[in-house]
Amino acid sequence: MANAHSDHPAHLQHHFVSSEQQFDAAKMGMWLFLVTEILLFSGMFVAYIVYRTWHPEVFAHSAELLDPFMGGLNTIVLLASSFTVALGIHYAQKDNKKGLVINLILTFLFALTFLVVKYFEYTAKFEHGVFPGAAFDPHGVSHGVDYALYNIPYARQFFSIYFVMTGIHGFHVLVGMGLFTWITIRALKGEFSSAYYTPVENCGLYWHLVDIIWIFLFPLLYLI
Amino acid sequence: MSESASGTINYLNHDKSIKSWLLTLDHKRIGIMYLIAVSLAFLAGGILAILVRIELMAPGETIMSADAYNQSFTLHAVLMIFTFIIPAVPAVMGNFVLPLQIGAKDVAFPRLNLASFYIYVLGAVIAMAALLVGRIDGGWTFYTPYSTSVGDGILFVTTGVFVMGFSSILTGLNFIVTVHKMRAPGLTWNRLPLFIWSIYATAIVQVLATPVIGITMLLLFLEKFMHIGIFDPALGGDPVLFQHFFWFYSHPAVYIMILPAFGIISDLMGTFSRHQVSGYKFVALSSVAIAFLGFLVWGHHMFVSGQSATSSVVFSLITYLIGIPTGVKVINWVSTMYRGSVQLKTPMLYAIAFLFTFSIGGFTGIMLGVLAIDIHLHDTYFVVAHFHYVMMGGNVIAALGGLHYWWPKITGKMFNEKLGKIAAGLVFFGFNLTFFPQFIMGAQGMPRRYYDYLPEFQGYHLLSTYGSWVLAAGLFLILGYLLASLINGKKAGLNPWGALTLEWTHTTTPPHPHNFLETPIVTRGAYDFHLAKELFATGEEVSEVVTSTH
Amino acid sequence: MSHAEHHISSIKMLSIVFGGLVFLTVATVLTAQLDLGGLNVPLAMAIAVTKASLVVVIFMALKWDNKVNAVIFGIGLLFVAVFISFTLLDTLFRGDLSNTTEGTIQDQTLEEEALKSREPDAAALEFNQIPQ
Amino acid sequence: MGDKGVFWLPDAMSTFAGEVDALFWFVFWTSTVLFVAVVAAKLYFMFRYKRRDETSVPDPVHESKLLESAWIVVPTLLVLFVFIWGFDVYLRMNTAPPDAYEITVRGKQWAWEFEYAEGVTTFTEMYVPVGRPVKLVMSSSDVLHSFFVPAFRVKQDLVPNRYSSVWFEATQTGEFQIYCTEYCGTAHSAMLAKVVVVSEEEFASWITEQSQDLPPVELGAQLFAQCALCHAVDGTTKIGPALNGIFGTQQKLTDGTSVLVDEDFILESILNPAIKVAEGFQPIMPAGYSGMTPKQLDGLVAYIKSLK
Ligand code: HEA
Ligand code: HEA
Ligand code: HEC
Ligand code: CUA
Ligand SMILES: [Cu+2]
Repeated sequence: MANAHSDHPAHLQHHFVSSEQQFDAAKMGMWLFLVTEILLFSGMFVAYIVYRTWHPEVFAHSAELLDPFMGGLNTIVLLASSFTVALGIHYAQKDNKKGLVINLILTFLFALTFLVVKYFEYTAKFEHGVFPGAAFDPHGVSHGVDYALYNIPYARQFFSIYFVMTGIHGFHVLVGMGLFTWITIRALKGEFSSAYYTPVENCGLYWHLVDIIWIFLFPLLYLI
Repeated sequence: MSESASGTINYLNHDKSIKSWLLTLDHKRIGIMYLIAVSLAFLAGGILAILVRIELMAPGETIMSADAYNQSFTLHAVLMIFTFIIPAVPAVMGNFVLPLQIGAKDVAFPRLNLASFYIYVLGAVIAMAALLVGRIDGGWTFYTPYSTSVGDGILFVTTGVFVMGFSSILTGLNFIVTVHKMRAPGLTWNRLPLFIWSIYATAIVQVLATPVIGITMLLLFLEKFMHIGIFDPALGGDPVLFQHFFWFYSHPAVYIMILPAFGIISDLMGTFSRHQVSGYKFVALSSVAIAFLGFLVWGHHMFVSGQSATSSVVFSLITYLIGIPTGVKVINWVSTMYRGSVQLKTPMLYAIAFLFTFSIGGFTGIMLGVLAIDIHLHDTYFVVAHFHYVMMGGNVIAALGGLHYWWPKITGKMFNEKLGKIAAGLVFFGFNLTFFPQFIMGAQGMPRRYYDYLPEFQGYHLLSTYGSWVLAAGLFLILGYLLASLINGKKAGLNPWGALTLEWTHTTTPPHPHNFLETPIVTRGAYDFHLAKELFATGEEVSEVVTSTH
Repeated sequence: MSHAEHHISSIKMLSIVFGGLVFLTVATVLTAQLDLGGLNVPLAMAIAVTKASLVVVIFMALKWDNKVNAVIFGIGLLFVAVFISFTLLDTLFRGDLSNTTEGTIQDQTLEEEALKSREPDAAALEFNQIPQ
Repeated sequence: MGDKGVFWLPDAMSTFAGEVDALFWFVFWTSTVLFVAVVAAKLYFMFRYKRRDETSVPDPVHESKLLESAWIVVPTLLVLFVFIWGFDVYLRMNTAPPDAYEITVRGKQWAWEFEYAEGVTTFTEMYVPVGRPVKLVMSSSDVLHSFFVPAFRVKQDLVPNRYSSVWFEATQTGEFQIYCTEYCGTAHSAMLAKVVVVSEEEFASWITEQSQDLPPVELGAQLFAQCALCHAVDGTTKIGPALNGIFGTQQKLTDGTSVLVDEDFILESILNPAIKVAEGFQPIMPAGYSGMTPKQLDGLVAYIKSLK
């Protein structure tokens, strides 16, 4: 902010009275934002629950097509990234720049791993005509799975929901990677310290939420 | 910073470059940019409404084809709802007034505030592009499978609504944090102006409901272009589920429209009665109660859709309950005048008109909530009349009151009081003439969204069309004298209405770019006129502002 | 600036929580392979809720945060619950009065076909449970 | 008021219409009383407490807890009462008696199709016997529609891929308007029909008369009622081209070619209208008519052929 007063620290915007007020405001804003994210996803969860209660057998059957190993692996990858973010904040609070940067980079790499795994999952489905929407036409056999068995009424709904949910979630992961790139650069420039690390903390909150959404998507889509 | 002729620096004259406006982070200037954008939207929606009314003057084709008509009322509604009424009060008056009333220098996140303005503009432009690109009809409710089977215009409208949703969310989020974290010392929750309480309640609804319209639009989009089969019955989807999604947002959205109006009315009632708003706590908390209950009634739009009777019953019951907190407000507004000192300036006339029109809208809402009655009235002009009574007669009339009330503070100029009263009269009369006949024809069975109708309804339609002209005349008159006041209006004093909230008592007119020279310290409630008797002792305009500038 | 009151989570605690989360993930994958009848879904959900709570309370430090933020988060969850439960009030009870039928026409046709063929194949899979 | 339907509500012509009306009038008058009280108090205070002295600052009025709570309790009781009443009527409106006479109703853009168990199908008029419960089992072949008869106070959406129903028992003979009240496209406002309520005997003879075989041209003329919305037979252009005298002529198409109007072309136009689109028109003719029986199609073709 251009007209920051001289008696204020550089990060303090002029309309706030104190860093404390600014920090609290930013964090509260972030929590509110997380709530909007939850409600955004809630629409998908409603669709899932409604169709699941209507067609439980189809959903259970369709879920068999998803690989719990891949899903489980990705769950652990995301959990690890959550862990590194939390560590990063810990180091920021301790004024340990190196610890912060390393953990941010690790987080980024975990996010990347998640998307790579997701890519392999998606392409394995696409190869056999498991698409969201009109193109849905499972066919072929691989690894002893006969995809044609999944060409049943309401399987389309299951896979549409699967792709839309994981798609939106994947988009959030992508956004998170962008955020972490930005934060890492700022951290390298030494902009954060125990006196000011709000952006790190807020990106961390966002990232944990992305993790939480996945914690629910995983059992709902892959396991039950 | 340049010195103005009068020697005082204010937010309007301290930097006049275009860039300083377009890139401003000042909540007051952002409020003004919203005011201009929103007025344009209102004008566009209004012109379409007038065309709709002219078409309906006689059965058969009058001025346009059936397709043109169907697109006109759809676009009328989309413009009025998403580009006009949702942002109207919160984004215009909320932005301008909220930080001033709580004694803050700005909202908590000024940059976000500016971003949300441009997101709104972007969304509005995308939505309107639909006009050029393809067909959009079927009404603002986008019911599937019609919406997924006809026209590519839907692509733009859904994207536009989706984008504008973000703007609404960011504004709401910003306001909640501002109210929590930025209040001036001494301004406790019990002393907050009621306008703040209502904007706060509105913001909660914006934050909680709007994401759902986002996902709904996204799914609709995917349904139309990828056929994901969630809403389309031909693919095994469920069109009624779409209605749940849509109304989960759109019913709470009607409280996004009306709660800020309630806030304005409370402020007007207190100020122009120079009286403690009676039942302050009830009025404040009922806003929150309405915001909460508003989430539990969306199914009352779906009584004949084929949803289960179990849910209809629950939705119907909760629908009535909303009448209770609303009634608490109404009665407290009326009793604020009791033993007060009532001054009938133009803004107060709107508040009085509001009580009349909104109550009719509210009571007819209750009638629609009655299961057995709604079966007959659903999708008839009775519903059309109901929602115009609450939206036009509720929100717009209150917003006009608020606009007149804060106009001197915003512009530093007084409008012509006499023309103000005449226009208020025209609007009130024209409005009732337009929409009251619609109740009657609706109850007799005239369905809505009808391009053509049976001759027996023509008398009512004629009255309604004539009324819309009177209404339009009133609105254009307002536009005229408000613009004129910018050029030749009397200079406004610090506190022309004798109000006690901080924007009137602690800052200049128009306000300083940083709002307050010193952070105000609040020692009494927003309507504690009896604690400030000395301010009114001379009968002159009153203010506690530190008048010197630096 | 006094940031003294900002809670700093120890590395030890974060590691323990991470370990717990990984353990729960493995547990949910393994239990899902067993057939517990009606218990599979509640168990999977219970594990997911536990995991999410750990993340919220410890990783996101809601435990030490301003109470308002916890309230905000709680309200968010509450309205998700409202959305789900009120929608289910419709979808679970569709056709409870004679003004609509419970199932879709497609379902009815499928059901008839399944009954006719008496030999439930994959296409009629979900109607296996239909009596006779 | 209420009973004769001169104002507000149309005449009540079904068994439960009177109950709906009673409820309507109760809510209406209670609301009116409350509304008038609010407005009267407002106007009175407005003038009685008008500001006369610029310096006056009135003291707050001591709030009466009793009044405040009365204003909460009384409306609550009122709305609960109305709720229970409304619920009760609603339940009965939606529970068809088991012995009701069933008619299958199909909505499509933009016509109604009423199919009787006796194998009779009508389009613009639905005949029902007076004094006997009638249940309509409804579905839609394209988008949402809604079946509305104001005189009977019934309304129900028609949903594709799902059956919904309404029932009523007409109390008097006569003709009553049917509207479509769910937006369904261009001609939504023209999707009208009539209920014709006749005595039991008339109904019985009407049904037997209808179930006899008609000559194709007459059958076609009857079916054509649903096409008449878009096609005139007197040479005027409506939404679609006029269909008289077209047989044997050359029809220009939008793709620049032209085609001889013969039986095949007419049949194709009905079954698959989007393939060959007449010049100067939008391809908006619904494809929903392909469900007709061969006999009905022959009838239509014969009828169009016969138009001069
Ligand atoms: C905020 C919401 C809003 C507002 C204000 C209005 C305002 C008006 N509406 Fe609208 N209307 C809707 C929301 C609104 N409407 C919705 C949601 C529908 C349902 C559509 C559907 O079925 O999907 C609808 C449908 C609807 C119909 C039914 C169409 C049908 O079912 O076939 C009709 C018919 O009479 C109508 C008429 C009018 C008229 C005459 C006005 C008049 O009040 C308009 C008067 C306004 C002007 C003439 C413009 C003047 C403006 C200026 C001069 C700008 C200056 C600015 C300042 C003064 C600040 N509206
Ligand atoms: C600003 C917008 C707004 C507001 C505030 C309201 C307020 C209310 N609305 Fe309205 N409504 C709309 C906008 C709004 N509505 C729109 C846009 C539609 C149509 C959408 C579409 O289909 O296109 C609609 C449609 C609509 C329907 C569906 C009709 C149908 O399609 O069949 C129903 C049914 O229950 C309803 C009910 C109510 C109720 C009970 C209230 C209550 O909040 C009203 C409460 C107020 C009072 C009751 C008056 C004051 C109270 C007293 C003086 C105390 C005494 C009162 C009692 C004892 C009852 N509304
Ligand atoms: C919604 C309006 C609509 C309805 C209802 C409708 N049509 Fe059409 N019809 C059209 C339009 C528009 C065209 C011209 C475009 C085209 O050829 O597809 C058309 C073309 C035709 C043609 C070709 C005429 C020519 O000269 O090319 C025939 C034959 C026809 N319709 C028969 C029928 C019959 C029979 C019915 C009723 C069962 C019917 N239509 C119902 C709109 C309609
Ligand atoms: Cu059919 Cu409207
Ligand atoms: Cu509503």
